[in-house]
Amino acid sequence: MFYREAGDFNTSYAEDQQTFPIKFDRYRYYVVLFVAIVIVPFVINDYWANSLLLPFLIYAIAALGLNILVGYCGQVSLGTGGFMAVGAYSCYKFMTGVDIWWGGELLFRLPEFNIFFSVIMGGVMTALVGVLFGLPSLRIKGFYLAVATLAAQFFLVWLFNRVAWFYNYSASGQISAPERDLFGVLITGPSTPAWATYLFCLFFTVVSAVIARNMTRGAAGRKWMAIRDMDIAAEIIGVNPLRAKLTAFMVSSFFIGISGALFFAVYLGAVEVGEAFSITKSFLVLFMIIIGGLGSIFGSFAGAAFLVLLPVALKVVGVDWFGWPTDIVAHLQLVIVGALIIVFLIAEPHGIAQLWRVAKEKLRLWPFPH
Amino acid sequence: MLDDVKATEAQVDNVLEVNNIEVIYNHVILVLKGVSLNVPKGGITALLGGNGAGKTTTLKAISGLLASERGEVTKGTIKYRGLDIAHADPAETVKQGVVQVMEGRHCFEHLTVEENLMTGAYTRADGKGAIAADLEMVYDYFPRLRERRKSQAGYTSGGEQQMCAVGRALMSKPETILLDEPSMGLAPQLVEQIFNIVKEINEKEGVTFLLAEQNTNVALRFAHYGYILESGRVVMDGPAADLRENQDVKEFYLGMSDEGRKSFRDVRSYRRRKRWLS
Amino acid sequence: DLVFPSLSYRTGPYAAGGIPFADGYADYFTMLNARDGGIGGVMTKVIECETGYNTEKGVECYESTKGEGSLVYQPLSTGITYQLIPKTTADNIPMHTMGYGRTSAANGDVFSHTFNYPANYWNGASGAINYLLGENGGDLKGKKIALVYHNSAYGKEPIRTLQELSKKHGFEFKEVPVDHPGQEQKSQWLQIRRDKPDYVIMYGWGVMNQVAVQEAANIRFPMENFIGIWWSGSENDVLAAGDAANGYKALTFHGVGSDFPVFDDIKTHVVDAGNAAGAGDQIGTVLYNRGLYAAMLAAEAVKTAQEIHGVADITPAQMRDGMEALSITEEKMAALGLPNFGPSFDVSCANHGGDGFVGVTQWDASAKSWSLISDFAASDSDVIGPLITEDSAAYAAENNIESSCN
Amino acid sequence: MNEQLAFTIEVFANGLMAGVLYALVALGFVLIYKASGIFNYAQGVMALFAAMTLVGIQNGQVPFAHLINAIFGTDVHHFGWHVHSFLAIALTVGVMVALAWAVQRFVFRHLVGQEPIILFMATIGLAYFLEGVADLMWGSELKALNVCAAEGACLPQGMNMWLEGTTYEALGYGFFIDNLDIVATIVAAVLVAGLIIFAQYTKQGRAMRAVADDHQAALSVGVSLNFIWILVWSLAGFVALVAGIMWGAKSGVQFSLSLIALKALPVLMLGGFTSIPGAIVGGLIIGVGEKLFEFLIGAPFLGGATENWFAYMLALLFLVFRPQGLFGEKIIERV
Amino acid sequence: MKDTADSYVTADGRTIGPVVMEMKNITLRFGGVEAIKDISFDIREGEIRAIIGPNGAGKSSMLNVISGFYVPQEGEVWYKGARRPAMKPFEVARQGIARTFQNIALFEGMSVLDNVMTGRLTHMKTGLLAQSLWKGKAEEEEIANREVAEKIIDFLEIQAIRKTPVARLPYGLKKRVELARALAAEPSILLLDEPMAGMNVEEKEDMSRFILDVNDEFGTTIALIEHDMGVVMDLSDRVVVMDYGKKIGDGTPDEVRGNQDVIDAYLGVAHD
Ligand SMILES: Nc1ncnc2c1ncn2[C@@H]1O[C@H](COP(=O)(O)OP(=O)(O)OP(=O)(O)O)[C@@H](O)[C@H]1O
Ligand SMILES: Nc1ncnc2c1ncn2[C@@H]1O[C@H](COP(=O)(O)OP(=O)(O)OP(=O)(O)O)[C@@H](O)[C@H]1O
Ligand SMILES: [Mg+2]
Ligand SMILES: [Mg+2]
Repeated sequence: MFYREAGDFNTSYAEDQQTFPIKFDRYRYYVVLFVAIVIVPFVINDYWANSLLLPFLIYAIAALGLNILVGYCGQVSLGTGGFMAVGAYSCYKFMTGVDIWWGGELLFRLPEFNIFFSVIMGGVMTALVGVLFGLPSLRIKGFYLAVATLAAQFFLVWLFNRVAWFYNYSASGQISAPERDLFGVLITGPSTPAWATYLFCLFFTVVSAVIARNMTRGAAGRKWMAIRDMDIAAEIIGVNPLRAKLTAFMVSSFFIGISGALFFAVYLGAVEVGEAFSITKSFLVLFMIIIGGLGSIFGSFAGAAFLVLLPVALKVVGVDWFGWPTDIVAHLQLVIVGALIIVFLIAEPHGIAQLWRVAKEKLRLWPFPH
Repeated sequence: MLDDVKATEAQVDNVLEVNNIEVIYNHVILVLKGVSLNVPKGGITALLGGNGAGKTTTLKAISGLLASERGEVTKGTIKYRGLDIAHADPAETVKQGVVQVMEGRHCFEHLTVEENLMTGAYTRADGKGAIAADLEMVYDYFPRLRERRKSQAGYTSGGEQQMCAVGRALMSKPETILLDEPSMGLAPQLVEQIFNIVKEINEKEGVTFLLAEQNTNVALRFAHYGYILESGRVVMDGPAADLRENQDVKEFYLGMSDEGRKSFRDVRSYRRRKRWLS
Repeated sequence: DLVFPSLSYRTGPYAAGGIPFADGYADYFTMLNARDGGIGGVMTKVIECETGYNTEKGVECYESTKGEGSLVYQPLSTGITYQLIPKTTADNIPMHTMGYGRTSAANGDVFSHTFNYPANYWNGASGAINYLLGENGGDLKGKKIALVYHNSAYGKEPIRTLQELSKKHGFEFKEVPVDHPGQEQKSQWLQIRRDKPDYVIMYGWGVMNQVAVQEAANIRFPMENFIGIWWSGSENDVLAAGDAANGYKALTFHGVGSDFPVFDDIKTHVVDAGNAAGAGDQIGTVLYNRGLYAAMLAAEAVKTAQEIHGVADITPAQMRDGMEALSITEEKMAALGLPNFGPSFDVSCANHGGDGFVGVTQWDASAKSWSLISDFAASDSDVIGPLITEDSAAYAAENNIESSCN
Repeated sequence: MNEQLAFTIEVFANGLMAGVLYALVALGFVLIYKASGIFNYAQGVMALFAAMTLVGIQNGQVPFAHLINAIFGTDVHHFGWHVHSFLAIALTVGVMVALAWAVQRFVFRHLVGQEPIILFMATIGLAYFLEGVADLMWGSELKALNVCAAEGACLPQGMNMWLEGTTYEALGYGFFIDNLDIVATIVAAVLVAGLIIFAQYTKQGRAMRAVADDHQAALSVGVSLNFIWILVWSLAGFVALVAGIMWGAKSGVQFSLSLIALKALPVLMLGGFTSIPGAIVGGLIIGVGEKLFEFLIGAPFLGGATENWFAYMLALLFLVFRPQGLFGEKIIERV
Repeated sequence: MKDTADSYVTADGRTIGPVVMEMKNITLRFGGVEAIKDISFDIREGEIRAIIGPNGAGKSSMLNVISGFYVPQEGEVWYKGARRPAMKPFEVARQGIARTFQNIALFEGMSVLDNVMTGRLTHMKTGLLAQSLWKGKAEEEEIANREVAEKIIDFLEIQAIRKTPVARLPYGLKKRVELARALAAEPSILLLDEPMAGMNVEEKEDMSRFILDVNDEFGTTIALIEHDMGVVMDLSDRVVVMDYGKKIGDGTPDEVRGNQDVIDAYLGVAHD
């Protein structure tokens, strides 16, 4: 018997509502958290941080955000790239000191924000923009909405590329994060210690996950899911569709903004909007949540891990082990990723998270087939 | 009496033989635990049982629609005219002549009522004339449909959709129809009518019926033979006439007790529960 | 070994451009190994890593290869360059962005580890104008010049320079941005058809080039007045348009065609030996030559470094010194079997950009070949100089970098 | 006649032409969506794949040559023959049909009855897969595409001199139209006419819509999803080939060809995912709209390159008033 | 029995209160179709009001009008003595009107418990921030409402399937869960659209029991549509009969049963 829930009972609703009602899960969760916080920082190096862990953590946040919108509230969005850009550029402006101009002369200039708050502001600004572009969702539904959100994607990218104010009039229109520290430890810039950036992102990821979990298990989450499953019925039993959808857009965009900010400031350090936040980002994050599992916190992580690690793994196997030409490996990569996505969907349309659940059910019944 | 005669003679050849099937959903949820049925050719067979007994599942297993619900027949065989259709492609099964009317009125929302009926004739090759004639027939059975022919099925009332679904099945001129709760949501006289239609088609054109029905009362009046399902097992079967006389059936499915039918107001005074199993 | 990572892209939207460059880069080193047993007796090793022109993949490639003692990085993507400028500096590994990347990196005083000799975007812009000045007897007053550019960091690079130059020479300057990917440029070219500029300069990359050339032909814009930057001047960009592209011009900072002695060596030691990178069908094309040129410059820098430090198996840091002391001369190039293949130039601590000499090539559709129609000429340093100082100063201030020379 | 006006008209006309080209791509989407409620993200890649295959066959390229050489150390590239365009097109259509079959057999047969988003995801997987295969098969370097009926009689390109001449005579201003666009328009017209007839007046057409509404119910009346889907994907494959040729002729065949899908999405939205005429009308509106906007407002006042987002904004605007697009099927809201 | 009386006593000795809701000359059109034609009737506090009629008569549409999903072209809805202004459905719900649907409208993606909890949403007020923290306000509220929900669940005897996703439930149970969701809102008026369709006698008996208990334990006013005459005649205090959108009868079960129009249009053979 690998996995049991028998013999642990919940005696109060509070216990019954906790995130991991089953002891076994709870312990597994604590172990993971312990390893992530206490052990990893000591063994981490540049390669692991910059090519695997940072992208994973940051995409996980974005996935969480998008999952709230798509997975919980059922509003398919392809604007993720654009929203991440908002996060990145607001973060940049706030860390370099927002300057407001009117009719040619400087009205005022905010002091440079500490990196931590710059990232938060990235989230806040994105939340606002998100609400704005969420408005049409009241009338537009399904794939129509999905395509409509592309308007946000393209417009925002164009905007940040066009208006020099956003990139502080730098010659090339790129933004690059100046060195900033938290409690004296460098967080952004070239010479940051791997463990610092890692812990910084980990913090945001864990907090985001907890918040997301809390919202989705309570009233807000139920409102969203009701809208997702049958918006008319939801309205008739007393859910205000506009508010529900807009809050979903807001919360989701907030997370996505945070991830965008981290993506720029901590992970890449310099981005060009058209390249870093192009529509491919939007799709990438969407893949993550679908492969991981719509409407599942764990799924967001699983999906992010899957799509960050898989290409690297394939590359290592193909190039470093078999020594094939890089182009063939790159092409095979496409083929394999594509095939895997399809295989996954056929095996379990509801993503890795669901596979996991079924696996657990089987384990619970083990050794009996059902 | 006629029913019994039909029933007994029908024993001779069974078009449909469900042999001890087991159905599992999502690889884990076991729903049918060995169900066996025989559907005699040209007979009306009723499938009775409470909620969750497995009626719908049984029918879907026969028509092959399980696959699209992530369910599968893991044991047993389903033979239609001798060949196994347990894992056949639904479209194939229809070509074989087996059509299912799904529970809960699955109409094509965006198609008009008439287009819905026409799709029923999709597999037919006997010419426009014949199809048009049957369309008229269906409209005569359900005048209400004629009135609403041009409106999108999605915007018709529950009962109208139910009629539409049944009519659509009739349009495909099958030799075996699997009816899942045809009377659901229909006005009383329409319920009678539907069953009369069933009877008529059955007698005139020798169409075989297997119907899952909650309205045991009516079902047993029209069926020749009946099976009673409880939580995935057949607990009782026999000629409809016998079942109608059976004490338990009377009490639990016909709501009769010795002193005749009792008012729904009185039921709360006491609680009766009886299960054959457990 | 002497390790040369090659961040190539043989997939994605810009594969058509990435493939030949990567081939040329690899083949040259293969040739060195086969012909004279590496450089200074030490074998060379090219580690190729696919970026797909994608910044994140680029970072992954950098991190995964920097441990292998990589001597110099050639990201071949402006986006990735911006990533690597601080990283390479921190890791003390030099980076060579030849004719792309951050122009102000020419100021070695600020960008200690980034080199963009022999020429950069702004040299390109000014080179084009200089060429036109030559065409028009030194006077562009009242002329109209339009810039069709890829609406991205890369495409926007020349704008400042051209604005300055238009002030200086009194020509009218017009910007025409094209959004990625540039499949559809009708409205841009209709504008050009309406405004009838005398000349069009293009900063394009990928599919944008082919479409632009085609559309230019469609509206019958005289091809000889249409000048592309060197990233818009390969066979790829003109072949699709067929004969219509005849006469189209492009800038360059290196020779074209395959009638240089070195190609015989490539043939014997690489192709015939069956060690050609990729399909081997790109040899002699513009971008192949560019890759080869980059490899040659890297190799020369290694030699210089070996001389300076007196060790054969040099470190990245020593490589940097080698690049900073690099000096390319006629004789050297002739000796390498690349006579007059590129301009001769010297790198110094303060100047990482070389002398910024640019030449002009023209496409002959019937012969399907590019030919150099001007020799490598200097570009307008008293316009570019200040711009570079300004931009690099801004960078230095933002990242509080103190001058690394003297 | 007034310059500015003349130009505006010219831009308008070219907008229409561009619109037709967008519509060509959008058609593929519509077909598949109409017949299965699947939003086929792979449509763009299918166009790329088709075009690559066409060129490959024309030039007698050896499929997977690069891979073969890499594995077996051989050095094969070309069969050395050259196939006539029409034959090559025919063969390519064959390939697309085979592809349709495979897609149905290995992907969608196993996903019957899943929610739209899952099916959408599957098509994304498909897109990746196809792109990889295409590159492996024919190599990712740029290829020139020229379809010729006979020597010299190829797809025309460049300004239509006749039109320019006559309009110059008549109006004192010679209008510019690209010959290729004229051809595209004719082709599109034929395609659309054919498809409309198919969808409206055949029982397959009705079955298609039934399937899109409710997979299970469609199965229960004996509509064979397999058949319908193979049919539709073949059609979509053919449309993709046409789009691939038209776009490829301009830009050469290369990865970016797959990005034309992005140009088709606003068209789709505006016309309605389920409407074939909608694709055309939507295409024209978007084409004209974005060109005029760029020409009159974008370039002069906003610094240009506004087309991409404006197309979407325009479509968005329409949707706010008609959530199902101009000709799309009304979204049924009922309890 | 006269409706004028402010309140009166029914046959089986229950007192029926004053009129809480009144439909005045409702007319509802869909393009050409006239689903409801100038219908007026009232619902009294604490009574069980049945609406019957042949298929397509306009019964469900009438419920939709009451719950604000359809807006009638003509006519007024009076609620608790005041004319109800034009309202969005969710505002109506917040006034204490809950309902079930003819084609089950459960939230398939959620567990039974969550579905029932959605019924409580109109009672839950904590803001997003509080919820994101969970501990404290949000949790207390959650638990408070959870207790109510659990009461309902016990009451309807669906404890066993508390955690099952509703998508897996058989038709009949879904109906029961839907009722639970409606009850969880602790409505003052409960609208039921064919609550017993697709049930066998035994289950109908259970369902009747629930309806009756709700009615006199919580004093909830109930309006139900049902095609099973047995049920209607036994449960309801007063019956409205519709046909082709018109009202053809209104009164106590016995009165209606006797009404010739009703027999012709609906009952067919007089039922027992
Ligand atoms: N898609 C599914 N996934 C998992 N379990 C299912 C699924 N469909 C049905 N079940 C389970 O199978 C059992 C039988 O369901 P089924 O619908 O066959 O019963 P039924 O006899 O038709 O009931 P009813 O008369 O209410 O329709 C039920 O317990 C239900 O929980
Ligand atoms: N949204 C709508 N658009 C168009 N017609 C509608 C709409 N809703 C209902 N109708 C029509 O109004 C009439 C009444 O529908 P309704 O659902 O109220 O009937 P009903 O009395 O509930 O019948 P049943 O007992 O079958 O449910 C039907 O003819 C139906 O087609
Ligand atoms: Mg059933
Ligand atoms: Mg109804």
